[in-house]
Amino acid sequence: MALTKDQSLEAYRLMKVIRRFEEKCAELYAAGDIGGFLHLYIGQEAIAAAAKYALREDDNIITAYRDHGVALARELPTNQVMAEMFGKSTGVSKGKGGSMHLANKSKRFWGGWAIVGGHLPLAAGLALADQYRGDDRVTLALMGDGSTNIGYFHEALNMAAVWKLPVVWLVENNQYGMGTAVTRASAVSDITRKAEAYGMPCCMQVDGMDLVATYEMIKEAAEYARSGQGSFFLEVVTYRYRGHSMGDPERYRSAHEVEEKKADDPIIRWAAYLKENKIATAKKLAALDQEAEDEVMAAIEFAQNSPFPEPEALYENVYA
Amino acid sequence: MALTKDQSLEAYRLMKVIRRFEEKCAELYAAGDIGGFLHLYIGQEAIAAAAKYALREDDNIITAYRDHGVALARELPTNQVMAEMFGKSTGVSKGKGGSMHLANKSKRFWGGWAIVGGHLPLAAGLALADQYRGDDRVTLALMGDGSTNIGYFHEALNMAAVWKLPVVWLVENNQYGMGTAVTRASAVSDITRKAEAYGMPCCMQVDGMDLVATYEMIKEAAEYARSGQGSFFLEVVTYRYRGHSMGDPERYRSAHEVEEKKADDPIIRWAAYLKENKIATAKKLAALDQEAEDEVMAAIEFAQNSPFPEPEALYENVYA
Amino acid sequence: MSTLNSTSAMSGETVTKTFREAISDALWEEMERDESIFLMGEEIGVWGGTYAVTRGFHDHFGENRVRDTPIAEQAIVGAAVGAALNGLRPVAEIMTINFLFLALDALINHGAKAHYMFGGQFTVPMVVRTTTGGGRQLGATHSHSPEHLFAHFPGLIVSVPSTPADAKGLLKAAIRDDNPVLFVEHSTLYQTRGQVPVGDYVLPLGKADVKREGTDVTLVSYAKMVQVSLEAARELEKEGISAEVVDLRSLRPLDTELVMESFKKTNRCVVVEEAHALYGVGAEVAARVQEEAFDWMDAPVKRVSTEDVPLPYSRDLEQSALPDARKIVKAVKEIL
Amino acid sequence: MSTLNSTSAMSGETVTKTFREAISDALWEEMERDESIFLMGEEIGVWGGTYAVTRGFHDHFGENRVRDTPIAEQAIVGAAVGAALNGLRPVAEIMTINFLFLALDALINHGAKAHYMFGGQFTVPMVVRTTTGGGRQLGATHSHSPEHLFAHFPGLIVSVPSTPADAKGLLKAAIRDDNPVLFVEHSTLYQTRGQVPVGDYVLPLGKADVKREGTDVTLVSYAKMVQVSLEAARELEKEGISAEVVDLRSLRPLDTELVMESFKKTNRCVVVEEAHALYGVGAEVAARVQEEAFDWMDAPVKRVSTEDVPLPYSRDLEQSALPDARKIVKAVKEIL
Ligand SMILES: Cc1ncc(C[n+]2csc(CCOP(=O)(O)OP(=O)(O)O)c2C)c(N)n1
Ligand SMILES: Cc1ncc(C[n+]2csc(CCOP(=O)(O)OP(=O)(O)O)c2C)c(N)n1
Ligand SMILES: [Mg+2]
Ligand SMILES: [Mg+2]
Repeated sequence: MALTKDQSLEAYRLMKVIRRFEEKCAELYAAGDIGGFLHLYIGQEAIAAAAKYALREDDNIITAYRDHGVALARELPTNQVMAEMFGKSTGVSKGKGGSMHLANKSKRFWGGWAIVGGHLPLAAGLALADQYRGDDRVTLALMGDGSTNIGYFHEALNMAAVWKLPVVWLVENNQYGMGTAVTRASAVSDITRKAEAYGMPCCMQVDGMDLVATYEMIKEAAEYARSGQGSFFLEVVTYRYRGHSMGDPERYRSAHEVEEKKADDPIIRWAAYLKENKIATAKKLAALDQEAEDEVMAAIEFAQNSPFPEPEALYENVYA
Repeated sequence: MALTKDQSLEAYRLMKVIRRFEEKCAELYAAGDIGGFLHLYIGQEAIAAAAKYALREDDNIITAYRDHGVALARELPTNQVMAEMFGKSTGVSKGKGGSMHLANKSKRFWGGWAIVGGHLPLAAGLALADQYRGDDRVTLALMGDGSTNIGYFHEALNMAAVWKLPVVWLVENNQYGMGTAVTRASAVSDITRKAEAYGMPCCMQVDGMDLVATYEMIKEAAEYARSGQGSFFLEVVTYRYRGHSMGDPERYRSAHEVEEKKADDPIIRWAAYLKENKIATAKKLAALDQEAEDEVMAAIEFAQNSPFPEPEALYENVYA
Repeated sequence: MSTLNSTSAMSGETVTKTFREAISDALWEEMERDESIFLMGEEIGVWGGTYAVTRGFHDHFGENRVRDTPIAEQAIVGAAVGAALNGLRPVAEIMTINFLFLALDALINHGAKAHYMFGGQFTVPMVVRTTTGGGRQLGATHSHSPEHLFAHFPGLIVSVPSTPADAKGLLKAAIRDDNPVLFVEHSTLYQTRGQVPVGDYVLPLGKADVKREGTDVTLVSYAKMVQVSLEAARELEKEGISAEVVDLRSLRPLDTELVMESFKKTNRCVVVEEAHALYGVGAEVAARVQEEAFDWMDAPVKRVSTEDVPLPYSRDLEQSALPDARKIVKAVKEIL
Repeated sequence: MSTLNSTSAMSGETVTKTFREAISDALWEEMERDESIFLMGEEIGVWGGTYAVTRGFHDHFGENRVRDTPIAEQAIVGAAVGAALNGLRPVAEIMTINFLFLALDALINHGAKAHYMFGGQFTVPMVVRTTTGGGRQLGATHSHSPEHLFAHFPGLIVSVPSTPADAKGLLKAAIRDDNPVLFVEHSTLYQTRGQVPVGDYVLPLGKADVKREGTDVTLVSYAKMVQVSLEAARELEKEGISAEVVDLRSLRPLDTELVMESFKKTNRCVVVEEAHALYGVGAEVAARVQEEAFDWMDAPVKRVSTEDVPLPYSRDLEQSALPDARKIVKAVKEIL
């Protein structure tokens, strides 16, 4: 079940790309190059990275608006993802979707959806299509803790359970839905108790700052789902270091709390692990850091040099 | 906790009134005097009767479209309830609501609602108002098994749990939502498992054909809710002997199944109990039967002799 | 005239069918033709559909292709969107359009936006079938006719047939279309009969149709109100007034070409709709007429709509709120 | 002119406020006045409201009266209905009108029907506040302006203010009204400023208002589009064209009296709306004008609406889809 050496290094590089990508996005947002809502994944990178290695390439992934990390982990070209942030015609969604609506059909990354919980029935439907045809694919549905309080979540999970749909439901519990702490919004703070209502096997409180632990659980869950037994439910505990989106006054938590959590940074932890286990030297990591930096900077350049959509694009793709 | 002798006899009479009321309604529907959708409660009467005695008169009750039994148990005048069935201006809702929309504000019976699950957030709101003011009322929210699969149910229960709202959530599990057996629609057939997601105390599989058992559980639940500890969840197992509504082809169950269940008729059981425990003689019961019959026949006469709403009534009560 | 619009009325052979049978046939034939089509919805399987449209389907096509769902409208529509994204052609049934209020977000923000929002890479070849209409004493929450609400949104197609033949031809087209289609069946039309082309009969989506020719006034309507308009036209004929009846057949795209053609001939128009008037189809048609045929207007376009009140249970009260032939005749006379 | 419609602009004293402050003041003052008023919604408490309207409320009024909710739009609106039935006056906030798609059923089938359906015995004195509008690159699902959809239904009141003063006066009226009111705040108006009467300023719900007088053309609009129309009117003035601007202020009841009064003077009308055109406010106003002022029509009523496409993210593309002063000027010239 363990990650290979190559994967381990790749995972480091990937997390770094995601981190730098988003740090840059925050700057570009302030500069006015990126607009709309921008939700950063900073702190949660290990989950997207773990999913990458735990799933088959042809498995489905779908997530909410906090989607940059997942998109990059799914190998959507960094250039095109950045171009989408700029609203350029070279973006993954031709500039029509923006930060919240990244997707790539050929990579079976089904988006990037901005209505809380709305993508969960879609996940059930994606899995239904595979089950219907007899394809042994699994669908990974990522969601936030806050989304487990909305009707969509329950209707989707119940349907998936009744029909034994091959979905891995993964709650990225970053402990807040916007400014509302889990305990203030959800009757149960142990979110896996919600899976009980659907008789779903589950794993509670996976440490989402730990790449390997998360990887192993997703892998196990995916195997279960792939075996035809139905859905599996995972609660992965993580933390977002930045505000909910740009312009969050963050009145709901203390700077101290955030600082404390930063001690647990999944990328720092992974770097330490790689060094401890002699998988990488500090030099190697620095080289990967530089690669990540270069990739992101190149993506920004690509995005900047790309054209905005032509005015006629407004009327394209309304109907198929 | 037991019912007094008077209550026991009254409960018998009440159940008989409900039963005869609805048997008559079925005939009147066939004759064209009653229109729209008509959902009979036949088989489930013990639950409404139990609720009557388990609650205080000023507690709130709200239910779905299968509401005749609850209305009569709540002492809405039989005449006016029947008049509503006829769409007469003397009906509890002035003929505007019909069978599915019985209500009486002064008796704190808040309806009669026809969208599955839609009344459950209303129940939360009713309870919230009491809690807000410091009134020690409890709200009883009745619902069908099928409604526990819809988003409304989950959103309402979660909200109620987070805010410790004084609601008794009572699922009348009559084993089908229209033609779909619980096991085909719900991931868990033990519906109380759904309360687990809300950390709510619950009682599973109360025998809804047993008036006393049901009464005791509702009473206990109401006391819990009234004490300020929050909501309580009850699953009461029952059976509807008639189709879902008029014109149900009943392809989803066998006549044999229905016959078997009829052996468990809550009214017959209650009659036997009354006789066994020497609370009533056969003669007394026959007299109560006759009273029930008379009450229902008088109600039909009242309804028949009542006027339809004036044409102008169409435009009244659109706005307060 | 509707066969003129047909793209594939093969042999020209027709047979008498009810509206229900026509829809049922279209579903059945399409499912036989294409394995990627499946049905999902409440009570469509074992029960056979609450309006008996899918009776026999569960036995014939089996559990995988005819799926009884929990009562969960959001998940029904949302899962249909997901299945459509991933290559199937779901036909989801929402028992009545009243319950589709619960799935407005799933249908519009997920179904109708997916193609555009992701730059054209996704398609959502899904049909949501539902029933509409009042007049059955079902009360205020169960008697809406709000199809134009859904039709407000680009990305969706909204089909509102009035005859068995159109129902068959349009449903087949809806199923074959790569866009999400809301297909609305009026519950009091199911028993109506008409000649229906046999076999593979497909109509273009989004084309209006003249259901009756006339010279003095144009009645514009859709779904059941077409039948009521035809009834009014027969009444008017007795009084020597010749009414042309235009059936919109689709609320999105909204094809006003035939309306204008007719209007330029009759110079007078009454729109008949079962919805309330405010922000409805009558409003849109009136707006279009004065935009596109201003110089042909001999009188204002009139609207006959459901009264601006929730629908009551009591029979006569409810009936009095709905459009009927008498009201249409009266409206016509007011502008003649 | 709006103060003419005021029922209680006490002293006449006014002060400059932003639209946000005006709303915040109205809420605050009403809550101080009546203990049965409470707020509930996502992020209205600790966060202070995502648009900062309720900043400071949680501290001042406490947890019981300022309730942060789970993300559960159906329950928020439904619980507000229940609390209103049972004697409170809830003001529920739905973060944006896009999320109100999820609560269409709760709002209409429960909130707006309860009074009628039970024969008048219940009242639902509830306000649902929400924000609307596009133009902020939020993408197709987050940029709707669909307030007319809700306004289709009898039983509901839909208020759509365009200025700080109106926002204050109408919100107070909404809170005091015994009917459910959908109160729609345009998110790009929050920063705008205007003179607002001090203290207890209450406007009647459902009355339009002339925001600028003119003689050559009537611009009819609501919410933010009133400001855009005023901008267009200033442009037109430079070219010697005098535009009157009528602010509907309410989409239900829809008061067309002032529109007709104005139209009978100008004989020309352009409706400006941020929604798509199909089955929208422009359609309704155009229909009313030709119904009620046919003989005064010198030209067709024109509509300036958002293009018939989902709103894209890319800035210029999105902007090009929305109505602006230039488009209004162009439309006016087409009918002059
Ligand atoms: C139905 C709906 N309601 C409200 C919102 C506004 N909103 C966007 S993100 C968010 C919080 C979601 O929290 P969570 O699910 O925990 O995800 P996280 O942002 O923490 O990743 C809210 C309330 C929305 N997009 N959709
Ligand atoms: C949202 C919604 N979907 C569908 C329906 C149609 N419908 C009415 S009753 C019913 C079954 C409900 O079953 P259950 O909750 O078990 O209650 P029961 O009828 O058994 O009392 C359905 C599907 C509805 N009224 N509302
Ligand atoms: Mg979260
Ligand atoms: Mg049931």
